[in-house]
Amino acid sequence: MILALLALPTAAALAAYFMRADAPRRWLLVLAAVLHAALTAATWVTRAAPVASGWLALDAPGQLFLSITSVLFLMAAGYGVGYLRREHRGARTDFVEGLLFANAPEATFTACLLLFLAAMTLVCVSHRFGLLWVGIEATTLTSAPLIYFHRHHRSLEATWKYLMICSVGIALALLGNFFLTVAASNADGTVVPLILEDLVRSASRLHVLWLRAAFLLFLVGYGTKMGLAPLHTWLPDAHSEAPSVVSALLSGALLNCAFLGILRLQQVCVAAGEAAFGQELLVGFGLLSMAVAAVFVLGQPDYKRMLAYSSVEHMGILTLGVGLGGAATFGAMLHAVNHSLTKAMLFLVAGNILATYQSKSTADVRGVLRALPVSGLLWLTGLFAITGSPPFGAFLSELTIFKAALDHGRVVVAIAYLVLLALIFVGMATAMLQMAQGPADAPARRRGDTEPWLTIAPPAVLAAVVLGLGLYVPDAVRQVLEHAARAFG
Amino acid sequence: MVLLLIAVALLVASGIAALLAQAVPRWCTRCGAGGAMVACTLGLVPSVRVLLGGSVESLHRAWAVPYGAFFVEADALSAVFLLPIFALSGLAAVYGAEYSRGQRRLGTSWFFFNLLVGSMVMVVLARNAVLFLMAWEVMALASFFLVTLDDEQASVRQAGWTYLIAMHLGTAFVLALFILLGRPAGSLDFDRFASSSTSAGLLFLLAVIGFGTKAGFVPLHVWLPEAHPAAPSHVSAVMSGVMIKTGIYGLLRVLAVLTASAAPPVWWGWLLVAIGVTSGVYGIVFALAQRDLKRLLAYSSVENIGIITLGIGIGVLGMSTGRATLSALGFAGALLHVWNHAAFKGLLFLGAGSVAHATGTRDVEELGGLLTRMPWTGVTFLIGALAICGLPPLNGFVSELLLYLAALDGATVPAAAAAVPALGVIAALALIGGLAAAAFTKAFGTVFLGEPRSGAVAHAHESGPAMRVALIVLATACGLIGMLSPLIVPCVGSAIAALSHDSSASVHAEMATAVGTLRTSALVGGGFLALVGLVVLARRRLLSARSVEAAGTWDCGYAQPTARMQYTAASFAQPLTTLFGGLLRTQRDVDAPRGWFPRAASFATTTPDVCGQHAYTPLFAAIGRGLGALRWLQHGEVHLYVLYIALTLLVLLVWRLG
Amino acid sequence: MWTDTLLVFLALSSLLLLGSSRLTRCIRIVAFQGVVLGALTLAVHRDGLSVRPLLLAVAIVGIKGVAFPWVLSRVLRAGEVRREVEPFISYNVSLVVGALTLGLSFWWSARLPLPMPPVSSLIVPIAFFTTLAGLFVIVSRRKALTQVLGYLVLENGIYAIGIGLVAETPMVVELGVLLDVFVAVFVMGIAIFHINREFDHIDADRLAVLRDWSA
Amino acid sequence: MAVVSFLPPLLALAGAPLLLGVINRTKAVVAGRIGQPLLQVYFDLAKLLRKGAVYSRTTTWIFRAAPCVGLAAMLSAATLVPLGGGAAPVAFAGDLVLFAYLLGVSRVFTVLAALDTGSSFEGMGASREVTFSALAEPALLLALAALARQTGSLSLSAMYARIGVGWTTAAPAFALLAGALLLVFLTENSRIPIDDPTTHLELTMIHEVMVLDHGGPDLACILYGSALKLWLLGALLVGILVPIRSGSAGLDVAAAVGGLLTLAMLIGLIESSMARLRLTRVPQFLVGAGVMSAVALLLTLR
Repeated sequence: MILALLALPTAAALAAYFMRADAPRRWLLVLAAVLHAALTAATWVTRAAPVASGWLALDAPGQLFLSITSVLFLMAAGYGVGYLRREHRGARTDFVEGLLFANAPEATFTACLLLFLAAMTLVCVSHRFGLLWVGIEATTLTSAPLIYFHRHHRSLEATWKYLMICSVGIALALLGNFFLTVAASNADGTVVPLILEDLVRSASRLHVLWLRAAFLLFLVGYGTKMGLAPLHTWLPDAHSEAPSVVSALLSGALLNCAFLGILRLQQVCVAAGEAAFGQELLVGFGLLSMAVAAVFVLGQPDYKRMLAYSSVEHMGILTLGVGLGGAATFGAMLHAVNHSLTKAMLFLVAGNILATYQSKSTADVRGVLRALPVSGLLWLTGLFAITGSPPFGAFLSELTIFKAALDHGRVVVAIAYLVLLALIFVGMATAMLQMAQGPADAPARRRGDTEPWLTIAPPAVLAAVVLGLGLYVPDAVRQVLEHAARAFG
Repeated sequence: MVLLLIAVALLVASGIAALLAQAVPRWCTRCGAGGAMVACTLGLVPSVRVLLGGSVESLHRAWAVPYGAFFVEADALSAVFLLPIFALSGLAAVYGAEYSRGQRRLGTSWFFFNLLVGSMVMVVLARNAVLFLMAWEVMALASFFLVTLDDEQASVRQAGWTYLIAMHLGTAFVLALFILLGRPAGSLDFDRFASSSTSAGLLFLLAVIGFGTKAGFVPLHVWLPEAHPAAPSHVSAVMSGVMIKTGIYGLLRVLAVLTASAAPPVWWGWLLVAIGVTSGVYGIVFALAQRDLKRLLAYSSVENIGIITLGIGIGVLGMSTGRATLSALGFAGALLHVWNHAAFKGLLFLGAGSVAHATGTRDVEELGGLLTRMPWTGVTFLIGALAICGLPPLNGFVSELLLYLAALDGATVPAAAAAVPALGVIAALALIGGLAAAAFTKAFGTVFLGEPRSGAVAHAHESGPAMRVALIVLATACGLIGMLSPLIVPCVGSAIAALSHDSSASVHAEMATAVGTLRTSALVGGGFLALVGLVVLARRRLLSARSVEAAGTWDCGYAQPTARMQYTAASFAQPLTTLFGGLLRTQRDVDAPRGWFPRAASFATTTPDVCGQHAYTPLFAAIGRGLGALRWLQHGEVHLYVLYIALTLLVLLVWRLG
Repeated sequence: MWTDTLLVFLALSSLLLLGSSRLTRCIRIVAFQGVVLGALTLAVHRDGLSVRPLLLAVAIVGIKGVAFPWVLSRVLRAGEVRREVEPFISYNVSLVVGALTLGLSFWWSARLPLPMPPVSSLIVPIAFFTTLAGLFVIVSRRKALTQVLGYLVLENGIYAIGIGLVAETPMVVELGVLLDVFVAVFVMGIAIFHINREFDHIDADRLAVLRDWSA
Repeated sequence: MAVVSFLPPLLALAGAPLLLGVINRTKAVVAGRIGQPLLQVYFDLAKLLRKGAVYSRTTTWIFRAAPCVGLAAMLSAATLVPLGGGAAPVAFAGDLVLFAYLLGVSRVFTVLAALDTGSSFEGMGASREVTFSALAEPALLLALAALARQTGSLSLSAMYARIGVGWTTAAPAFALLAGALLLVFLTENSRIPIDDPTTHLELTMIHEVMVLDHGGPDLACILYGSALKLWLLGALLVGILVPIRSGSAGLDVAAAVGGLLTLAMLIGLIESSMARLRLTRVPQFLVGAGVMSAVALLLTLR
């Protein structure tokens, strides 16, 4: 089943690349997404057996992140069809500087999307650290062309930064892998194979110093990909320049995958009794990321960048949660779900707004509620969902993390956490309310008179799910979350 | 309990129905308003039953969210707040059905109105922190959308923003409070809440800030005078009349927990009294300076919250000095004032709504002489105004009398700890009463009496039956509570018992003398009314035979008195506003007449909120600047970004492994 | 013996890179490092040559020693640009920094006792130095191309550690890694082609439109 | 309640106008005139009651109701106020609050009636009235609270019955109280130095200007009402100043009435010896009164 999960998108990608006509290719995209989602759903029913001598397996964390990825990709695929329909081909003027530019060929775009899915799936299922690395590097390479879909110099710049910074980071993670091997090798030269289960089993025999070194490198390396401050620098550029559907996937799925990379090693550290070492760092990075996000969210003139920084913030919350450990880890897992769904939803809606208003600047957008009633409503829903107000899911997860912080007596952390959340709320509320409310200017009204259902339904579904998760956390989900949380201490 | 939950469900359902019926305004209103009316009538039954000593019902169900449980209970304290919520919301719905006719986005407004009412009920019923916070935030969001219903106006958007931020920050404090309360027992159910004596002070402060933001304690009130005028009048009535009381409810609920184990320290009472005095005086002084009728009423809500807080403060003092009479009377006054304020503030906001509806303006300087054109609105508004000034024999007087009795009782105890604040309370109540009289004679006098000050009044008409009914019912309530107070006050006895951890029998015993006082003063009030009747009859007899002519007002020798020569509201309040000028910081823009033959000249004063103007705005600006200074981090140079990575790595390696 | 020599070559080449001003020469240096790494793979296997290291060595030399330089010089020729490195930090200072970094890596590696006897005591410090040198090149050089070179040096350093310390990484992983790096560089090459087309220059420092701060 | 307890209100009803007469007469005598007869106010009332009425077209029923309400309020207040040691017919804990607020009722209606005419002068008077009464109210209630604390009871009658004891224990406090009450008394009855009832310039009046438009029976109600107010507040003041508590109600009441008449003469003297304060100075005067009663309270706190 795991192999199928990997093979399906790859095959679809190849097919898509060589398809001439647009319409069938688009539907192939959706079909692949649906099948992938179906397979993922199947793993909830029947445990997927490990393959390739345990290199590929699906444990609770993997299943969790895989499911998030798959759901998001399904939504993104649906939205993407509507998006690609809306994108007229050929050269057109860029609304920022009025230069001419064209889109990348749609075939390449679709193929890369599918390969991107394959890579992320690989990350979720691989239990061999080397393979994990390969997967994460692959996500970078497959997503770079996606960011450069609109071929103008800003997206190119974003792509370049993304490539450069992430490659460097991931190279460091590779070093981390080697250090891990060192840590796993015994005096007689034999080595514990770098498979998660084996490492966890023989964790006590690992060489502590090298394990720590490996963890630091993983943290910096994958942290770069995950967007932890101060390694997040590529993130706002890439998210603001990529097509919204891609931004949604980057923010909702990719960052989680990178986080999974760190978590896998944390899993080993926990087994080796080194949990504390990692947790301290995670708490630090978490708060730092939230703080940096707060700095840039307040008074952010570009709403896609604002969403990107909010992703930095939420990655911070995740790391903080895992760093605090105990109940907070559960909170973090739950928050990963909530954030991914909400953020993806927001990026998709942002795409609609961008298409109608032809501007990424908060100041130019007014009266979305009137020009695009549904999108406007979703936009406000997203505001309250992402800032963790009840009755949305994020409230529960943030509450859990906050409670854990207080229960562990980490008062300073708790206060900082609350203050930063409040600051970011002020920033986002100010910007997003300005956009949603007020009279709609005439051109916006004219352009936005229609909202194609394909660009409305996916975010609407996501919003519904987030609201549902706020009112009721299904038992199956809770169990998976708890298993995952237990793995990471 | 079942009835209550049905009522909530009905509210939500009818709200959604109204939303779906968006297209057909008539059905929209029928679903929304109708549902609200039915639900409120349903809900009144159990609330009243509990108040009359009915059994306390509770319901505890598991709920699949972290730390959550569907745990609701309707005890006496809840019932005290449920009663006004249902009563006022129902009437507001009746009023709104007519008031909001022909407005855009009717479905949205009814959806959020019913959601607001439902969430208020849930807030009062909830006994689990997660459930409470859910209801609490839904309440905030629903009211936010109602406030920004008319979001084309920049001022409304600004008000909405202020409101939303204030609510969210307040909620953060409540969140921290609940989690700390739940820590000892490891559960967020209210009945498991407990506090160690060490943390009690902190928890109390958290509660005061968190719930005080909702209630509008000065200086946390800044959102209130912005948000309430922005909303449609029936919504303002609900927000001002009952919604901000949920803050008081929360405070009382937490106080009951905090004082369960040990008597509260004296400084709690002092703090509450101080807050009460500040809010009371501040609120009414600013009310005096307003020219927007609804803004004036909003500030007067701050004042009344202050009066309620005075009562709570005295009650707490009574508990910490172990003087049962004091606590009983203090809490009684506070709780009764919660009801009274709901009655007359609701009435006044609805009246203001009718005026705005009929004349299209809320600026008192453009109104005048409406009593003849809108007799019903006028009379009911007058009753409301008299009641809010605490004049006998209306309801406002009753609660203030209770507070006076408590304060006098406190003043007669030897212990200075209780006596000094008690005397402060007396002085404050007296001053507030006097200023309130000034503020509301100004409001009623300039809006309803004299000559019209602008054309806006010319085609003013009395509002329709539905709106009138709501006004009349509320006015009657003001009268009845005033006259029947001896029967009504005992109803809050068991709630007080819950607050002061006392047997309700002893509470009733403590209140016995006070009830006697109320009975006599009610009698005197009745006598007073009778005397009025007699004098009026006598006068009529005298004048019946004689000549009664009509003429112009004695104009002291002016040739042609015009309506514009009337004393304006601003000049009426001027002596007091100058007296409190240091607090008000009124901004004048004067264009003085120049030369021998001056052309145009103008003089305008505006009184923005001091706290907003001189505290919060600068603070937010400072924070913005401070954070803005850090933005160089994202300078766009990729090679330096890589440097960040390198440095982070080196620092970590050297620090953690070196 | 052989190993140490190769490692010294590696270190020297990195220092040389820091000091050299012509892009073409930089590319050659990187190519040379690729070859050295290939040789290193063979050298670390004292116990007779088996087929696996041989294959790996060929792959490394092929990719790092031949393919990358070729791609990069194509890029260089395509973009008719000045062939200077144009550093932010002068060559002399760079060299000094390089020396310091070398010292740092020796100091740091002294604090990490290896669990098993290493092939050579130089392996950790020099490989780590190469890694840092690569980072330094990325940070201190202006051209996008030089940054790719820096990335390659970084990669080489990490490789050296991989080869020197890790007795058995499964072939698949090794090749997967190689493949990834290859694709990475290839994509970067493409990116530079595009940069070169969009802009009349390929100086990465002027790729700074996207930012949240303007002086 | 004893029959004798109806004495204070009855005396008030009967004697209130007399006080005004006494004041005017004293002023006249000081000014070296013969002046009006002592009973002049009664004649005025009788005359007014025989007249018809003229109403401004601007006014509404408020204008007509106000005098009646005001008078009714004063009449009900009269049932609460003891005379000297003589208890009032209605006495209960906290009746002092009711008393103060009944005064408030009459004031509010007078003000509303003034605003009802739409005349700028009456508006001006109304504005001053609310200002000064808002400041006088705390002084009055604080003073009464101080009495309550001193005598340990919350009902006017009981308080005044025990006044005598107070003088022996806390004389300075009582002196201050009396002072504060005197200031309140002057303000509430709009006498010099707060207000000059006999001036002819509307701009400078407070109370008189508010009733410019009233005539006939309405004016009679107002006149009689203010006379009652004078008597009642005077009774509170005299109750402190003449602490004769022989036990026989008759004697005490007689002493109190004597005290009232003296008070009237005293006012006459004040009015003929002092000038009106500038209106801007009045608030300080009232705040002073408030401070006095506060100090009195703090003295009793020991």
